[in-house]
Amino acid sequence: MDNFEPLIAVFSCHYCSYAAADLAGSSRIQYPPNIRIIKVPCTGRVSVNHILMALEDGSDGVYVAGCLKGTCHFIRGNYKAEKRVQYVKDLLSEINIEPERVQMYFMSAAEGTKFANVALEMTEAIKKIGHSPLNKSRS
Amino acid sequence: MNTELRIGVFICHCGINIAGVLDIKGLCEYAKALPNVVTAQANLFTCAETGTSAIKKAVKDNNLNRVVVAACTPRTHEPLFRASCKEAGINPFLFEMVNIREHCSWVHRHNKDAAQAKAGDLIRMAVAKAAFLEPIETFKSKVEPLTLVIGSGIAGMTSALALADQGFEVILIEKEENMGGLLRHLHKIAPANVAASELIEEKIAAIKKNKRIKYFTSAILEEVTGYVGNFSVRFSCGNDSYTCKVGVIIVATGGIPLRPEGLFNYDGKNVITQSELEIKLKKRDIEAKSIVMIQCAGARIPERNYCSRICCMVAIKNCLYLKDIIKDAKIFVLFRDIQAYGVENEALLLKAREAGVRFIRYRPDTPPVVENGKVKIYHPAMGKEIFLPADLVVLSTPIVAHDDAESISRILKVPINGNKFFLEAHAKLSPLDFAFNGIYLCGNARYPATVREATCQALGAASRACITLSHDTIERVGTVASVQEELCSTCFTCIKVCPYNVPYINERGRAEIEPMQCQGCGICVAECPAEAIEFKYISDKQIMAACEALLAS
Amino acid sequence: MSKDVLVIGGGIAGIQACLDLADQGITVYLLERLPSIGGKMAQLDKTFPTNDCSICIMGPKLFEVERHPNTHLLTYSEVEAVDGEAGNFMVKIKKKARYIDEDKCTACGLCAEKCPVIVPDQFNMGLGTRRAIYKYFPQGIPSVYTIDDSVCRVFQGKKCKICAKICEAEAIDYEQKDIVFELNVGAIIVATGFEVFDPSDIKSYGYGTIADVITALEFERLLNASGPTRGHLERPSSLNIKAEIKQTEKKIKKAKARLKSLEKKNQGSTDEARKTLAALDERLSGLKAKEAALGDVKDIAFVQCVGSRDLRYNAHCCSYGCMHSVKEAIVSTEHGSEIRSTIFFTDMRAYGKEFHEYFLRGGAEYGIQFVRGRVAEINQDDHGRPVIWCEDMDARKVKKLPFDLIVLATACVPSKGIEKLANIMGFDSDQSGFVKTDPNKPTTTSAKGIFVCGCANGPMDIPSSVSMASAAASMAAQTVKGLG
Amino acid sequence: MSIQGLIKKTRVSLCQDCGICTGSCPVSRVLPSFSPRQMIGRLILSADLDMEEESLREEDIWSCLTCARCLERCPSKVEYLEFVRAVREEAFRIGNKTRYAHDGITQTLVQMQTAGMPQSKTAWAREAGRIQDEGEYFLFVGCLPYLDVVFRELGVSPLGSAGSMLKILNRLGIDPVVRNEERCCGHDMLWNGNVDLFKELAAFNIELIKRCGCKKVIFGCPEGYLTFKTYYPLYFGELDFEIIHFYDFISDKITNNAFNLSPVESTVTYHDPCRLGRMAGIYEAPRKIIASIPGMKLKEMERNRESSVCCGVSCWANCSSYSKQIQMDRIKEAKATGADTLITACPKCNIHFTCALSSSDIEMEVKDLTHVMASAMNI
Repeated sequence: MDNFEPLIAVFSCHYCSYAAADLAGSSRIQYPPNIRIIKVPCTGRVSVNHILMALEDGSDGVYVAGCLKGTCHFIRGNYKAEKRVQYVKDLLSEINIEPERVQMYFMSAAEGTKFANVALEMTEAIKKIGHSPLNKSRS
Repeated sequence: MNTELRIGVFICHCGINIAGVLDIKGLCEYAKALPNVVTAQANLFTCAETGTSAIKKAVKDNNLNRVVVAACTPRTHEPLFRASCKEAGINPFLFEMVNIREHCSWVHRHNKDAAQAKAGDLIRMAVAKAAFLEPIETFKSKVEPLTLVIGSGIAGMTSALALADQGFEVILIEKEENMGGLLRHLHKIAPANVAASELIEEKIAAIKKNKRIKYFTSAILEEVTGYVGNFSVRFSCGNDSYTCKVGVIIVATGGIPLRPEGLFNYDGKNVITQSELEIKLKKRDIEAKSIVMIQCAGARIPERNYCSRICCMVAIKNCLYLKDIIKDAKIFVLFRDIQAYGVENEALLLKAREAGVRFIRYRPDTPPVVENGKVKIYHPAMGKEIFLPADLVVLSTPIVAHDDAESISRILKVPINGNKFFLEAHAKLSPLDFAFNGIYLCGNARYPATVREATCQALGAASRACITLSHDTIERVGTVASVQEELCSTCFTCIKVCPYNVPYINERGRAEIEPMQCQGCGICVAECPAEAIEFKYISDKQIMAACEALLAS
Repeated sequence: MSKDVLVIGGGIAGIQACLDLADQGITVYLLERLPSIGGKMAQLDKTFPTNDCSICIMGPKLFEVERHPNTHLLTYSEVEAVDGEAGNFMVKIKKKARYIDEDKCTACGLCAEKCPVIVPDQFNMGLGTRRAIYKYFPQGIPSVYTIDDSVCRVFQGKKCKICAKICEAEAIDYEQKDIVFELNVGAIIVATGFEVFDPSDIKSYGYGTIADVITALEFERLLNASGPTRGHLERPSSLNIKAEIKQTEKKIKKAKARLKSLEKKNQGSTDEARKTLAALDERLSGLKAKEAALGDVKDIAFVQCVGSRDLRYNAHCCSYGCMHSVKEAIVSTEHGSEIRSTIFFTDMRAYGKEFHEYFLRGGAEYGIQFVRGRVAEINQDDHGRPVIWCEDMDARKVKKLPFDLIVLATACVPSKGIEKLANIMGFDSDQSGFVKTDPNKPTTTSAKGIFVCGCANGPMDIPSSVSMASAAASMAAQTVKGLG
Repeated sequence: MSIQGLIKKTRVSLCQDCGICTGSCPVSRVLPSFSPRQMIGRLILSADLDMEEESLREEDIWSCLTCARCLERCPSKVEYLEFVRAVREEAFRIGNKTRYAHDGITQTLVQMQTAGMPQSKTAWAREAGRIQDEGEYFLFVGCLPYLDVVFRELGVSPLGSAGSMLKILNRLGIDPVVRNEERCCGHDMLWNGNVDLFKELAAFNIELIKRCGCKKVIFGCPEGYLTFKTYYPLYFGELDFEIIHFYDFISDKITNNAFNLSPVESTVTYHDPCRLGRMAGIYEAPRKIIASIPGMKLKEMERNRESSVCCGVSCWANCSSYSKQIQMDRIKEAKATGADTLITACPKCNIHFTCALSSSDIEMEVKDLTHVMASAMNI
């Protein structure tokens, strides 16, 4: 299914990864149009259930993008997020959904290029994995 | 909220930045069809005066109660549009912004169809989220125009005087019998070349006659509760106990030079510390003809692995004073790295070399050995061990934290680092603040500092404090977490996860979050197993709504 | 009399002083010579000892300055004259024309995309390029573009005006003039920062003649994700080759076209054209081979005390050089797993909070080599690689070591404008040319009501600058409150 | 003066112990045990511990080439050369002498010159051109006549250069004074620590030049020039005649091919002698002369001007395998420029490089600049 265009939800923190996305924009760095950003003050705000719901509601992949380790504006929100993402991955493998559909990334506000690369990387990865079995509307 | 939802969507061309890639008209049509959307219109530049007035007009005409703007990044423009909403008479937090420029038109230029679809999705998600937006009020809290300064060394006294000079009342507490701190024992201060005692007496006198400053010596801090603008402090002074309400607290508890027990045959007579040397210099009772100073005595070693910043300059300063007193004195300084940073320090180092002070480098693996009357040291140029004559050996020992640093950090709920120096909010940009609002830091309590640096930090801390003090009340936008007590199961999760130690168990045995202290990160909200913590700013409902809208239904 | 304060210099020190005062309810004017505030810190990639991304932690402060109700930004402006005394200064200020209506410009950047004039980018230390109409740096505040009239075609009397045609916000205004106006303030804070010493003065280090010998600040830009190489660590020499390749390819295109047209018209011999083409092709393949041969940057050297602690240039120590290099060495490991760094130093000045620990980590965790010995000279080997000669004082022998890239930790020298300011305002300077202060009142200059903070007062790291900025704010506040 | 006194006087006490001197030192690169920095460290320490005697036995004070390369770069502006010179003076007093090269021939010759006997070293001059006994210009020939004999087998001809110099001066209408009584300038003695002998020679020369009523003294040899310019005044105060170096003198006059030089098709490189370059600051005059010769292309060596390196031996002392290594490295560097000729501006550099080449198979010609100039003038 080459024409499969995955839908990917991104939980992005206000201080770093959202700013990185902005920089990617102002630098006109092109990346796949498959991601949909949901802005949060800090990735520490993103609960396990948010990630699960994003999948349940039809996205083929979800990733949480926080500040670089040690530089979280709220000191350790991104570490919390990392833990929860791992937790979700474990849950998914329990119910036999590819844990690779969920990822955690760290980037600084100055890394527009990295934001674009991550979007690309994730899109490619999900394309390989294929449709989410939860995605009712399509497939 | 049971009032009917009336959402207005405003889509920005941003010249051709957005319109060049996206079909704005199409987006408007699409938005109009979305649930609860009453009107959707396009603007050439929504951020321009024409744009914002268009929003206000639309709010009035359609009596909207939600506004969604699809344009550039909220990081730059949200404040502007929130303000417009406010002017239009709706709560600024009933506003949602969609970034279809940085996150869409600019990054998908070559894939217009997909970009168009994405923009539609983003707007749909925003509209869905908007339905669950809640008004957020800013609330005020009174500020006690009073400051508690802990410690009366050069830093503490400078802060206290600076605040008093700006018209604020200060309570200064000192645990010792006398004010003055470390400087009481020092000889002279370089490069100012003034007697430490003068400097101190001057300040003490100023404090004593200043009506705005109340000072307490032999005073021990016992308890601090509350938050910025409104701390309750209890301290004891001898047998009497005092309580007071203060708006801010400045930590200037200082540090103390390490006593080098068991190092380099330290005996306090022929082998002494720099501070002991300064006492001798004060009394001018030195006959020694050949003096050896040993740097990093007890510093930059595994058990105390930091550089104490000031010892090199203290040694160099004292070398010069020694040379003044004993013209033909032979002085050797055994060092690892000379920390003569900046302009003045490097100049002093040069001066010492001109004065004939000799600097010999040693490596930590071949440290000097003090024997009676001489010091054995491996001389790299000689390529062998040599003996330096030493009637007097002076050890440059590091400044270490006071024993009570830990207890003070517990009382104030502010952190200390591995070496028990207080830990600022941010190493680079908030060197004098604690993460905990309303408490500030300066002097040796933060890290070893010269008199000049300590004074500088003290003035800085005063300035930080003034920010709070110069307002009768502090405003706080309610983008904070709050506990719904009836749901709280007192599991302590929030208390454990909060990076700022804000939540506490109140008298009703339930968790409580002081809004004035909450930083609004939402970590506790996400962790609370009972979902007892409310976060109106970005509520679960909003996030779920956005997720549900990921796919067109 | 005035209760307002003027802060001169929009670097981190000036910004901090400005925000402290504004938050205390005092009206502040923040003046910056360049088109955008941010100063040197904005040019840094990361900061020691936390490795925080510099612009990430600074960005929010830039926004804050712009948004704060009590601050007035005067960018692209300079102080012409100052009269009066503490509590009542009259300051004459020249605001240079941007030829852009700041209120209309949306910083969309279309103008810069279409602008035909390409010049070296000052913010990227000349390593990248910008257009004649430009934004000083992506996160710059105010977020508006500026026309550099020293290069813009319109101001060279040539036809162009492309930017005016492209700009839908109609923000371009070639007729805009410099504005000179007066400001009444009660106190002034000087936060004009510092300049980086020009190492080409030191012939034996080959800066300017050996491409791959660069300054620490240039290296920051090479490391930076939004820098000229998008954070890909490249040698200037290979950048030069790449540029040459581009040019040659263009020439080849032209040559081919010419050949075609000659063949079409079949007038005169085409041999000449063929020859040139052949020559160009050869040149191209040569360049490509050269580029391939270079490979990735692996060995980096950091040379300390370049122009510092040196009575021939600057007697003083730059205070941050050692940590700066340790940081750059640590950060560069993120740009390539095989990158090895060597730092040549005399005294390792890791005297700040957590600095010594950071220095130790640099050695233990990131494998930085520390060689005690001041670099004597830098030559080139047969392959054009820069070579360092220096006495390794611990090994007690002279070493000759080749590297891919050599970074000079250049001295911190007073900013160019400071002498003029000193004359205008009447404050004294110290032996090194920095603003002199009262040893017992660290921010107080010899001119009453005028205070100083940050590197304008002498070399210092960021936390010291920030602390001092707050201190200066405190003194200025006392002055305008008339209680001081 | 006591070492302790010297340490203060020559700023040695300001040494930052940074090693930039050793890193720059041509000797340290071939003889790892030699380090100016460490030598200074030892001398200071022994002085501090009242072991001056011991420090004067220090071997390394003679290993230094006094080439001033470190001096250029010292961040503390330590007057290293002056220090070494003075220390050698003290060492010489207590009988710590250097190892003379060519079993001390030149030193002995110099010694002999102090005896009153007349010399006959002007014959060459009378052949080569016009000279006189008194006049405005004094042409200081220096040791060229002896060197011509001592190094004959090397095929160098110092006197040839002297002759060319005279001819060129004549061409400019100058008939200089050249005298039999002229003595060695004393340079080598000065740097060998034998200051008494140096003074004797200097006094004699000053007296002689006065006697001839000369107002200007021209030197072809950098050492003589430097010694007169810097060190005579140090011991005898201001001289009442002007000190001029030949190349400075003519480089002003070569504009628009005044000497109508005929083309010499060759690629050359130029070696800055320590005494002429770093110590006397004459870098451009020789280059200007080379540039003026049609067809001659100058290719600079990587280490030129301030960074130039010594020819490996100074004042006929301590010639060793290390000297040879320094010379070969320099010759290789010259070769690397693609030049076929290495031009020097000092008779000693000329001799040392020629000597080094004689035992190597590198194709490279060493020429004296005056000689090159003369042949371009077809004289």
